[in-house]
Amino acid sequence: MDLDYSQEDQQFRKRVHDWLAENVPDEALPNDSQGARDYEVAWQRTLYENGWAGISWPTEYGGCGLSLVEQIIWHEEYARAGAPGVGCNFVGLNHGGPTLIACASEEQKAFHLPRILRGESVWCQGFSEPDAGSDLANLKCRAEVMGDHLLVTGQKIWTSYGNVADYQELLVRTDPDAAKHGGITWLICDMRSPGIEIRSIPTMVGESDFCEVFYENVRIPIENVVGEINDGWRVAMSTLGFERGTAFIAQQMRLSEVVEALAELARDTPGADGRPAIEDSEIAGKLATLRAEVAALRSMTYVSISRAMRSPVPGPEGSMTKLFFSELGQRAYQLSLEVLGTGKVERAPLSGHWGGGTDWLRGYLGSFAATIGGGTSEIMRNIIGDRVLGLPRDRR
Amino acid sequence: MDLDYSQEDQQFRKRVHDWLAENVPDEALPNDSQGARDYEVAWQRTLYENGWAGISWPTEYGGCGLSLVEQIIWHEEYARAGAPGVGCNFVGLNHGGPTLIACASEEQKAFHLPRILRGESVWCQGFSEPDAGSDLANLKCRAEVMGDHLLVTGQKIWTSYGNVADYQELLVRTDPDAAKHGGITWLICDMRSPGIEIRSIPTMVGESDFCEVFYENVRIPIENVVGEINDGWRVAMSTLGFERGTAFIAQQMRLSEVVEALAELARDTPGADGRPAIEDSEIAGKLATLRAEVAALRSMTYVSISRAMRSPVPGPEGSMTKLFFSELGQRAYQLSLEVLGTGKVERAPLSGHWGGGTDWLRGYLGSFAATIGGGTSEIMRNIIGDRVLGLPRDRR
Amino acid sequence: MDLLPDEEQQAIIDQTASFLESELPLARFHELGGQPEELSDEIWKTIAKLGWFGLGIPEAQGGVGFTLAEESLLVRELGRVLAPPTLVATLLGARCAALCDAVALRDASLAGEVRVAWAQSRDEFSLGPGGAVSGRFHVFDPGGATHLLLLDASGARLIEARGLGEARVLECLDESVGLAEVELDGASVLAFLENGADSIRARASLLVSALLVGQCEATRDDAVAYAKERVQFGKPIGVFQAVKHPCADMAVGCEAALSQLVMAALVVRDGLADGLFQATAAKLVAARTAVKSAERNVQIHGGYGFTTEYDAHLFVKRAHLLDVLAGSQRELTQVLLAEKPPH
Amino acid sequence: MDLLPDEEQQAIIDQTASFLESELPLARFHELGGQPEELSDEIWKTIAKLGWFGLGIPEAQGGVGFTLAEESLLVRELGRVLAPPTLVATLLGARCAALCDAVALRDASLAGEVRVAWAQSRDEFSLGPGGAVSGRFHVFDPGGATHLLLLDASGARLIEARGLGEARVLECLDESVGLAEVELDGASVLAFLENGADSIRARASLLVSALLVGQCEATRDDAVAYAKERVQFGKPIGVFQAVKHPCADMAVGCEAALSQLVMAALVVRDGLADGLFQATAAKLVAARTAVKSAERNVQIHGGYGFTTEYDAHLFVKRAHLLDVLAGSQRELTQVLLAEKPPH
Repeated sequence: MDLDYSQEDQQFRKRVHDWLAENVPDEALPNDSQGARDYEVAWQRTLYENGWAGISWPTEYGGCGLSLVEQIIWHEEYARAGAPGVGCNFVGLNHGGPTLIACASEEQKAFHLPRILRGESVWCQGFSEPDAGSDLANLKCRAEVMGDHLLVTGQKIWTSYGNVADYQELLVRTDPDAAKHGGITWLICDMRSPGIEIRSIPTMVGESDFCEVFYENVRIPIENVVGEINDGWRVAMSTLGFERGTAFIAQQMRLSEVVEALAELARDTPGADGRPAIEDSEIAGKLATLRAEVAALRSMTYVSISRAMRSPVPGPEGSMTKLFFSELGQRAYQLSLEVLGTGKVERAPLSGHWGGGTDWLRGYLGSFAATIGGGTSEIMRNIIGDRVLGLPRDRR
Repeated sequence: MDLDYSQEDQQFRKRVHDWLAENVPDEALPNDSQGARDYEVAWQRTLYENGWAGISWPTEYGGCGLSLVEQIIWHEEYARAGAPGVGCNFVGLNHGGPTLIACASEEQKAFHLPRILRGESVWCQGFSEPDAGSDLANLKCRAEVMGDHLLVTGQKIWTSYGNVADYQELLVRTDPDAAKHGGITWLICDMRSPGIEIRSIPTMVGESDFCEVFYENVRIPIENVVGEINDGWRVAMSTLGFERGTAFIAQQMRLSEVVEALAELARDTPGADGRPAIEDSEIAGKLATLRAEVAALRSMTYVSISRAMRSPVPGPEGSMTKLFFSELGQRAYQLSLEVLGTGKVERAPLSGHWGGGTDWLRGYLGSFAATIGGGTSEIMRNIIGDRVLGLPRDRR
Repeated sequence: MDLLPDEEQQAIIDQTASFLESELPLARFHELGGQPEELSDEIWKTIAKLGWFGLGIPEAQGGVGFTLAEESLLVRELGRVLAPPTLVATLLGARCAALCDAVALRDASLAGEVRVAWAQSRDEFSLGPGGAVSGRFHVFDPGGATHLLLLDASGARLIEARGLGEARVLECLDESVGLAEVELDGASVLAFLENGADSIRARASLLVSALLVGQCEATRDDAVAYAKERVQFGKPIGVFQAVKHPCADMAVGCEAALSQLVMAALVVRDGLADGLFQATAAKLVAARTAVKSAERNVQIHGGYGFTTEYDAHLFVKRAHLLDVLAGSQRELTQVLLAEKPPH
Repeated sequence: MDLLPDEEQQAIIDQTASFLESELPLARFHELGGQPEELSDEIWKTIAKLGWFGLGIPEAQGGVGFTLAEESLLVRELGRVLAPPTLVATLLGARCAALCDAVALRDASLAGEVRVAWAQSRDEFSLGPGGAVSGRFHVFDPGGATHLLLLDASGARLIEARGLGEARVLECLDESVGLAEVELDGASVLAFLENGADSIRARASLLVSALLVGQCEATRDDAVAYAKERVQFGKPIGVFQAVKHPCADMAVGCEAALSQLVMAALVVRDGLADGLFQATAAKLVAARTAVKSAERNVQIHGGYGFTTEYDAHLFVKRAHLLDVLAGSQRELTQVLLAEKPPH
């Protein structure tokens, strides 16, 4: 057990640090979806041009092929530098791209991977449906194979950035008679195909990056099937756990900043008796606990990465980090309302996309997504119970 | 809606108050089981001789036949007077006796009911078994009908006061082939019958009133069957909800005293900074919440009783009071450990049976029983979900 | 001793519920589109005619002659549909005017010509000569407000809402309630009902509790309905204990909060010594339950709970708003520790 | 960067676990019958020979020459079987003696001739001339103790345990640990390891965390094993989410507490600036998890959890005991807010 970094790693850290210090943009993220997309793809282009695109991708596909330790360093420095969030490039870089790398044909890879890295194509996800949320395999969006193309009809939901995406990783049911996890196919869907309609779903925070996507007889060329027809479940699962890798470090470091900002807030906000709220023992106790838990969260991630260094197959332990992280974030924002006291009713003026900063009310409202998206806390507890602890499963 | 008591009720209150003021014993409850039994039956005898035995029992069976409002008054005054807890007379007065009244033959009633009221026979319960806890109907204790008697072989557990009881309300399986809730019979078991072995189960608090009872070919006369053979489930359920009636008021008022004692403790115990613990905002906040919740608990009981005055059939709402009460009690004792701080490691010297007073550590340890005994909190939540809210049940 | 509504009371509940179902159903929030709700003059006058504002005011003083018990039941129905808090402020304002013998103001209130907005002090406010008020306030539902209601431990004050035009308009956590910041500089008080025999402070806490209790019940019902209807893994999600048990906890919370509301209403109405304690306990229990239930209801609704297409988010926002009215949790703590609980 | 044990460390874990399985299995509590556990001289000497007390002491100072990382792993195993806390006090005492060049005391400790008991100040203790200590203390595991270990923010003090004969024997919340109240009146200090470069305070917190982490894991395993084996309603209770989900929360708690323990051990060992912060965070997370998990484990065991026939009650009592050693939660709060967290 050690916390040591090799001399090469330390040099790498310096190189990352210096480059970021010089290149991180000063401009704030625009407030509108299209403006945000432009900003984010421009930043991705900059990363690409400087050799920092696809930091966990293998070099043979144009990525940086960084080791896990180098990835940690990258994400730590990235967060410290206050570099832009991955935003609309998330699915392409962290899910769609890696799936293509794992399962796609050479032609598919050759076409799509460079575009993702260069920030030329933005991807979104088309997995969830109105009746297939926690029960993802229950999906019903239908695709009929018609010779050289598939004809897709149905609906998807919770498609982040669906309104600005170029491509979608789309799960459809190609064999309605097959068992639940069978008969599913993974498609590359061009979001400009005729027959696609996109509708924003307003969230409780007041944002509209979530979309519903409706498909009516959408033609998708047969070449856009990744893997085999009816083998899409395996393809989709090939990157399971990928989201929980090193990319998670940035999110955690942001949460750590949120907690420090909360301590600041508690120093600046008068409590019930006029003294700073942080002198209130209840608030002090909760803040101290949050600080300790954020430290523990970070340690959990380093343990995960240590595991990953020994075994390339991600285990179910990632579910524990996800659950702990999301509930911790909620507790932090709940505490911010306690600190604000009666002031909690007043929203801060809107400024830029919400990035988990010090806009406490939006942060609080936004924190509800954390225990729902990417698998609800209830599903996480099932996975931990079944797969980490080996508890018996209910017959479903 | 009103809080009014009639003139008669107010006179009744005065009569109860005056009698208790004069008759509540000064002596503390002895520390040993037999001594405690002697004390409790003597007190029951005193109640009987003064016309206060079986306050909710109908007069035709020797009870006081009090109205619900009079029962409230009795229990309120009883608690305020610090009168002895019902102790080993609980099952006879509040469960076994009422079941006999509802379902037994006139001979059975004539023999047993007066003995219970006079404190001459102490009853215990024989329902739970090692494999039939939350799943009570899964009971296996076997009784074969052999002409004029039944031969019982098996085991019961969690029999409070089994070590000092004279009779037991005993559920046995008389038809192993019948469906789960069928084939069960309700018996009056003489605890001195040959073939019975009683073993105390030490609890985490250090008490030994819980017993296991083992039966090996115990002969029970056929006249001791209450109701019909194989109809015991109905008999047992006839008093379901009875425990949650007015008798509950005494327990609540005791909890209210516990919370007030806790406030006292917080005034007397120095906190981390030397000031009284109650000036710590976290402790103050929790204490205030407990006080409010104890008030709400009491209000819930009055609402229950108001419901009972309109409909004699107890609904599932009692499960809500039970759940709220038991978890509230646990929170109170958990807070006592917080108030004690590092002092929590030191037990108070043993004095008398634990009665939920200010022996905080025993109170804390004892409070674990509240969310387990009489139906675990998990079972309560199932009942509330299924029967109060009408949520769909899982196929079991 | 009876804590359940009698026939007359049940009729008030039923009539109110049926009026609200047609005039102020929860579904109206879909049309508000995240803007503050302002009741039309027409509906306001109708409400006045229904006698809501004078429900608990003695007949001799122009009211309907019922009591705090009936007011609580009515306001609980308002809570279920997240009716604008200004209705309750106006009800309290009318009482203030009536008991202070501000007859014109009282009559205007009862006639539906007055709208009172909650004013929440941002810090301690100060009193000048003649009791004039200075300080900074959050005003809720400022739209159309003619008066402000200021509550503190000393009692309730009514102030004319001139100068509100210059108020700084803010965005409220709950978008459906208007919010403005108002600076009062020696504003004169039209009526000051001292917190004495009438215990206006306890009444205000109690009526906000009633809003909260209604909301707790609506939240529970929303969660339960969704748990029955939403199917995942081939079953309605209500069969899963991870959903069923939180619903059960909401039900327990409602039972506790409602019971305490009724008890407190009777104790305050009857002028018993523990009125303030009981009303404060009602507020604390209801506010905690409302926030917790609302948060859980979002989680039960999954992704849909996070959108504005379902009602779940409304309960979260309104719960926090009501939490700060008529005594924040920290103020309640102080009252609960200072007052002697009943024995 | 690697937070998992290497081969040598795994060997220490395995050897310790196998020794404890035969010599100090959890089953031993059934024979203790609610009396304080006192280790025999024989087993104490064996433990000394195994090198536990000197594991993290440099070879030059008579120790085994491993580090705090290995000590933490060893102590975590002790935590799993609820080994007497006096073992950890003695380990810390030996370090104290070694680093203060109290050679005789060090050698006696390493040879198993010394037993150090935790002494917890009942209020602030006072220092007299020559650093002599006066004050009232709770002493844990007083049976057979030759010395007392006093910890505060300034460092660690070793005091001879004479006069303990006159101690007032108390009953401990955890019956398996002895407790006495001792009044020190100018007791002289044999060794005072100032809280400086060696950060004895962080080390003590950390090793108590290690006990707690081991205990958290044992509690989780106890709950999971019972949930797999206990059948109700025709199924192992582990299929019910009301049981499965609390088990999952215990697992998450263990993962967090163990990860933080390892991180903190390395940070303290390497003398990094955030050592005290990390060790304090480890203690807070571990103590909270230990208490919560232990309470839930009782509930999962139902009636059996309330008896002394199962182990569930042991975890509850020991969790509260360890909670007060080397920094109560309130003291930890102060440290966590005073120290700068890493960025």
